[in-house]
Amino acid sequence: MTVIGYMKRSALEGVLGDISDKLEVIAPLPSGDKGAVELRRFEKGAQVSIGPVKPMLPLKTIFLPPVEQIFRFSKSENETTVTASTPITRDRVVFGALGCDIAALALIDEVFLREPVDEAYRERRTRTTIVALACEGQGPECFCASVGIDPVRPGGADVVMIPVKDGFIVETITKKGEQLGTMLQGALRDPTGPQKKTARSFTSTSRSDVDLSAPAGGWSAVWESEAWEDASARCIGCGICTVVCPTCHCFDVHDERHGNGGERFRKWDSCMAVNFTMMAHGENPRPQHRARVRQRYMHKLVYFPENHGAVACVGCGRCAVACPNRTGIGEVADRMREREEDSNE
Amino acid sequence: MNELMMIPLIARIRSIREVTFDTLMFEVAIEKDGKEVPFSYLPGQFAELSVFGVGESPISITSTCTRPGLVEFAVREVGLVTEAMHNMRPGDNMGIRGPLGNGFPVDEMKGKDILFIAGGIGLAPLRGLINYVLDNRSDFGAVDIIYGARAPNLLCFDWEFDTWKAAPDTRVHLTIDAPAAGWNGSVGFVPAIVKELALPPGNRLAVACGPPIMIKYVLEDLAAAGYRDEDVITTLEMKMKCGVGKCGRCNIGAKYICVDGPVFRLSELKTIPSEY
Amino acid sequence: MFHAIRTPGRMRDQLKDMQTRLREIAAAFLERPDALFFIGWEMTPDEKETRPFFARNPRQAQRLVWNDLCHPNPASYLPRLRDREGMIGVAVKGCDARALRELIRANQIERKNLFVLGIPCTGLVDPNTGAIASRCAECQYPVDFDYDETLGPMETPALTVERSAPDLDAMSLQQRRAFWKQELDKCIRCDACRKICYGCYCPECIFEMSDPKWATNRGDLADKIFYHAVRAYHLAGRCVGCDECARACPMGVRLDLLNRSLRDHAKEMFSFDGAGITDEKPLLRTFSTEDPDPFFGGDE
Amino acid sequence: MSRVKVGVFVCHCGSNIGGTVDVPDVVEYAKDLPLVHYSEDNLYTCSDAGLTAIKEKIKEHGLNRVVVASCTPRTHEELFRRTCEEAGVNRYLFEFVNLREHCSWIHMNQPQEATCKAKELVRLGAAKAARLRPLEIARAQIKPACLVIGGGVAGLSAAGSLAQQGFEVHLVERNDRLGGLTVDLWKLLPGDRPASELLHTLTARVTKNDNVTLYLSSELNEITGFIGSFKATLSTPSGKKDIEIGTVIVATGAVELEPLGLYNLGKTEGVITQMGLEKMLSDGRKDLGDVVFINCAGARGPDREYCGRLCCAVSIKNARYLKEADPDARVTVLQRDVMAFGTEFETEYRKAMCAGVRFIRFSPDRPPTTIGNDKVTGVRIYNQLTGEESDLSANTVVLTTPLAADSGASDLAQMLKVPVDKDGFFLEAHLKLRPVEFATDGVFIAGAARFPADIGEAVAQGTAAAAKAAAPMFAGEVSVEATTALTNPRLCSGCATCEAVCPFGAIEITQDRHGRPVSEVNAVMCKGCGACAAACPCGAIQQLGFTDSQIFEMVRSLARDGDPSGSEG
Amino acid sequence: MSDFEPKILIFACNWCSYAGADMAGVSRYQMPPNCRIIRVMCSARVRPEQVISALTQGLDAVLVLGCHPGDCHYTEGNYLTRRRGIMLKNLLETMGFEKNRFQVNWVSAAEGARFAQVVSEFVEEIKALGPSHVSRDKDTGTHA
Repeated sequence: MTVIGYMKRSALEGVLGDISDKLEVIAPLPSGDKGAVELRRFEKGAQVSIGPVKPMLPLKTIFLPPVEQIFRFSKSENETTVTASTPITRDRVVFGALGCDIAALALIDEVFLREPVDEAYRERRTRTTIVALACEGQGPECFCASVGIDPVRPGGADVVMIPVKDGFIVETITKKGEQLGTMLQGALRDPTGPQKKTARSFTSTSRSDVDLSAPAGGWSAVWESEAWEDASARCIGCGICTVVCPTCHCFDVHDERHGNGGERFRKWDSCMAVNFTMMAHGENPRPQHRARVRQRYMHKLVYFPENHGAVACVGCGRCAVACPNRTGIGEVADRMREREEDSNE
Repeated sequence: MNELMMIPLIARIRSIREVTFDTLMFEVAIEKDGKEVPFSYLPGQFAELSVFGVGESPISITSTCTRPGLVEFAVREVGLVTEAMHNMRPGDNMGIRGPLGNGFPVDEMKGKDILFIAGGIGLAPLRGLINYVLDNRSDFGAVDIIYGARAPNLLCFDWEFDTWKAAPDTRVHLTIDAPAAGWNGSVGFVPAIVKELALPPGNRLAVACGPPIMIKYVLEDLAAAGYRDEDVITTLEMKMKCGVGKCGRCNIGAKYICVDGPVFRLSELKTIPSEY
Repeated sequence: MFHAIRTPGRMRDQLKDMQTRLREIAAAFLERPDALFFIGWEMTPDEKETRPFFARNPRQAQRLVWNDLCHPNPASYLPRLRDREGMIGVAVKGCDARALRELIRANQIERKNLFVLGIPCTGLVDPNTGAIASRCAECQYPVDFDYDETLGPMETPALTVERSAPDLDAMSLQQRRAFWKQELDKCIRCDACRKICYGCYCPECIFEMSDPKWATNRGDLADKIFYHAVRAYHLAGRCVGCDECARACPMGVRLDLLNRSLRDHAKEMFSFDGAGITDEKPLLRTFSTEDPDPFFGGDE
Repeated sequence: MSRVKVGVFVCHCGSNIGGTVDVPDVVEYAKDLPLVHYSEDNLYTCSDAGLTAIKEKIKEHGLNRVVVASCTPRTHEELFRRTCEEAGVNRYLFEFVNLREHCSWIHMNQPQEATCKAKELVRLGAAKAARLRPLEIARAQIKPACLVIGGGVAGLSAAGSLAQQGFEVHLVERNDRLGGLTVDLWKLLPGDRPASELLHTLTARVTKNDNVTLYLSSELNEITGFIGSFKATLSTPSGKKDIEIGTVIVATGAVELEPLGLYNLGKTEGVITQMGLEKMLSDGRKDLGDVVFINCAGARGPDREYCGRLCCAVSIKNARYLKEADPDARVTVLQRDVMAFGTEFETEYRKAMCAGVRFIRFSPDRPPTTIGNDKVTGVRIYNQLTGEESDLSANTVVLTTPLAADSGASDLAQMLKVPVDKDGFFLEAHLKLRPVEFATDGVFIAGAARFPADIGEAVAQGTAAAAKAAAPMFAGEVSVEATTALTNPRLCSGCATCEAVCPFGAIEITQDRHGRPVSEVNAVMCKGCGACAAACPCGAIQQLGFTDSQIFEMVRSLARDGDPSGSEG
Repeated sequence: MSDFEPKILIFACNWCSYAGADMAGVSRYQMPPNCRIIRVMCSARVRPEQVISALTQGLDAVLVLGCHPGDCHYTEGNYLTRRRGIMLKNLLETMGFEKNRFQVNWVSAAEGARFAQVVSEFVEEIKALGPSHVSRDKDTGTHA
């Protein structure tokens, strides 16, 4: 990890403009008029928004798009030709990625880069350079500290930009990062002593009191507990939590046909959806609403760790912000632990 | 692009044979870039068959890997994709991704007596294994097949029964749920026949596949007859989309039925919640 | 913990003692042996908003709150509970009561299984801006709804709230088209708007259906226009204007404008004065031979 | 059922289609449409040669769906359906594509576009045919018995006519005697014959015929079922009685409007209505003195806009009788217009004038007023012609009021699930085409219950309703097109939208085995209009033969499968 | 937009407007070939969702034809169509569709001339409007 220089905040848009000639640049840009932020393609002249509001749709959006065409097919007589779709056409760089989102990518890699590898996902991952923005805690909902994520120098980032006074200390971490570093040389100046010091001492203030540990007796003990009834009573099953969650990666596959051709595409899906496990002959192993709510939390806090060794939650807090009932994963975990106190009244 | 993940190869239908009024057996040849390619698999594995423009569905491979030639799939018409398959004609082509899933633990089954228990279309995944066992008859002990269906015309693969009966040390017990004209075999539900025969566990493995209600009672009877959980093997039917453990549909407990299964020992099934 | 309410001083005490009586009535109801639970509101963890709460026993009834942030509609949970044995208590303000009347008429819940507590609402507050919520511009109390108990006279409060911009009817076609392109680009088809709506109680929604495959799930503009047009149409004459759909939308898409425009048009063309106001048949379930006929001669 | 094999038969219809549309090109295009196993063209598909060709090809290729692309289904649909049936294909697995009236004849000078349109129409037809399911025609037995509600003139005429045709008739009358309003009338036009004489002949036909079971002082209090098997419960003086019938005739008549307060009726003594006068005349009262009639009392005004049709005739008749009874008495009829139509009433009008009855016109904005508080002494009128007010002396003022709907009509309508109009009269299916029937099958209407009718009309409508009711009862069975509605209980939320929009009351909300409300369609009553299927938000109720997935597939194919003219990409 | 050839869907009710179309055919009224007719038993069978689906899947306009109010073979079908049509027209206009993309009209079985006139005028109107702003090209690439 080598510090390669200091960049003034005002030079950022210019640098991104230059890079966008060679690579596709994606950055957090304002969306709509209510201060929302969205990771979108950076066009020259756009204004990057760096600030407390995190993009509602996480970084996974540019590696696992909401809707993605898998292949196109066309039939003549009875010959069918299948042409796979090309995931991306140009190498890309993502600016302003947050620590929690980058950590989430590592968890999704566990699934999509495992044999048999998802080629489209791998191509997007390898051809994208991630420029992380060290963050000191975006909002009251953040609790990445509680799940052991370093929001300053997140693992998996190629370049880290640490905000100091009115600019950034730029540090390259990986080889890909260094290649990008060469493009940034024009806007970089040697960092001064105090700037390097503030960069080193940069700290994050996210909540560390959110406890996702298992209830007494382990999660299997609460499988039939009435507490699931309470946790799922007010939940309307809309699945926003799975949409905005950086680690959720379930998808659905649809076909479409027009004339003698057509296409297959996949789109995001949610375990909260009524028909998520509905089979063609009408059987649904998870028909009740509370079973689906239970599945969402058990998968993140029990099954994923059992298979991949880490809880599938990076503490970004988006689920609580997006949920119409402001129910977050932390609150449900607490509820499951203290269920004894409520259920015996 | 690897064919397992999302891009299917072409499966050209060579012949279609009627198994029952709502089930057809497709004999397909696998083609890649227009040329036929070999397709190797293990008994109990399945493949994702797709009808281009309609969708995909997981179908167990019912042919036997020890017999060269075409791959066979038995498809019952239950939904949109299977209905579209039933409207296909020889010469048409489907898409195929596979082989997928773990298949039966054939090596551990060597030297053991085997009790096959099947109901209705559940015989499809077992047929491949039965023929595999009969092709390597000496590697295995006694073979008993209990197979039942609602009515005589719903018994699948009836053209195999005679060859099975003729095989050495192999007994076939057919049954139907309710008496029907022209049927003089035994009448009764499959679990009842299992209890009636009461084959001792001893050196025997039980392999069961069929509708969930039948499996529930069969597992109870086997446990009552003293079969250890590791000696009972079954194959699960679950909602699947990708078939390669990524889309999350078939996730029960820490297991992904499409990758960690669909074949499970009863001992493994007891470690995951009963959501299947 | 009592929330600092933004309404003028005099109202603050009124809301406060209504909350106390709400808790007493709920607790009394939960004493009954056949009471399953009482649906009301509780504060969200960050105390900035309220959310639905299912109180199961008199002790939990003390967590129930009533203030000017009680946006959610407790009646929207009732269709799911239709098969439960026992009595369900539900606190309803004016718009919720109108929704409840629509649900009862549509056999989604039986009135005899309900203990309905009417609450005279004096206008809700938008948690982000602190001003009176724009949804209250639609405020109308149902006509002679048989509440089991009320916390006061259930009449429409005299609120002067002008409707939230933009006014679609004042826009030109091109402006409207651009407005919806920009709004629907934000939509990610998470379908929260139909899942929070009390009016969406079909066992299997056409958007979850595979035969016919109405929704193409392509996520392009055409698919979203189809989704939002059909969702709004299904609520024509049944929407009470609670704007929960807009509040639930994570991307802030202005869905309520569609329902509002249909409500205005229903009033203008058929003098239909709103869903759930009276027991009159809903707009699209009946007709009148005197309906206007803008189609004759195709002179439009 | 599956393994769909569609056969497409494109017709030249001589040169009507072949002249503009390149039929062989359409046949070639149809060959590789999805699920089409065979397609051919013939000169005249509806000819014997064409029909036998279809039957042969069905057997030869094992076709189980047939598409005929020729002319309008309205002419030969039945013919082709029978042909399919004879070849062993269910008659509803057949789809018609109109290439003549909807394509070749209207695009005669655009052969290219016509051929392209023909191909696309065939594609839509094949797409729908592939999704058709076999359907069976629903049949219902008709019990040859009829319930006639109301023993007035219309009821008696209907009951008598049915009884004479040998049908079992149950005649229910609320009062303790038959005849309805006519009982209180004195003499009738024409010929001034006493009303009782006419009633005698009508009632004799009923009381003397043992096919008729008569229930006096009885009412219908409940009825369920549909055409052919209605179950009715009557409350009779001797307790409840359940009967089973096939058809129902509503003949409940109407009542004379008594607008209390109008012209001080009910307040001032001496102000009576025409029925009151009829009573006095039949009692032989002579002491009426000078009499003033005020016509259109309570009619043709804001709250009751209709004209009573026969009240003018009544006023003319009674005015003449008064004059003849006491030539010195001054009888004046205050009228807004005299509706004395036809020869019969015109001669009565002239007879009354000759007898000395004076007719004075008044306009509705300056109506006459009665003079005298507790006893009427005269009427002040504003004479339009002379422009001044003047007083007429009158010992009796008679208000000529229209017949109004019976207050019990709306409850009966609710029970029978039939509509009433805004004045409370029963609403017939169609004023000109089906005047004595309701939209709901098996229920008929006669007499003043539909609209004020004089005795002649009541008798005529009674016999008409009897004839209409006799038709299904003679047939003994009614068969219904199978394209009726059907509910899928799994998808139904029980919200009763379908029940609300069904014009025929064919849908009922019942309970499924879990006690959940579910809609259920009565296939016999359902006419197959599909209004319910379009109203149901989630498509739980479908119209067979026009299901959502069939129509959706046609629209999808039209929108997304590209134009057949160019080479298909 | 002289060379733009719109693709128009017409729903015609079996008893009146479909028969009216037949009458137009018998009388050989020439019409532009842009329309495709789908027969339904009553105009009340046409689901508004189907109209919206047609307009968003690439068709340029939809015309629903029924019997004149009062003449419906099923007594009240077209009254329902009228009310639904009014609400749907408003909704489509609110969402940015031109006023005439979706039309309802009444044609009786005897009015062949009127059918030809209504259809020809409708096609001219749509030609003037140009392609639908939502016309999805038949073979779109990936969304991301």
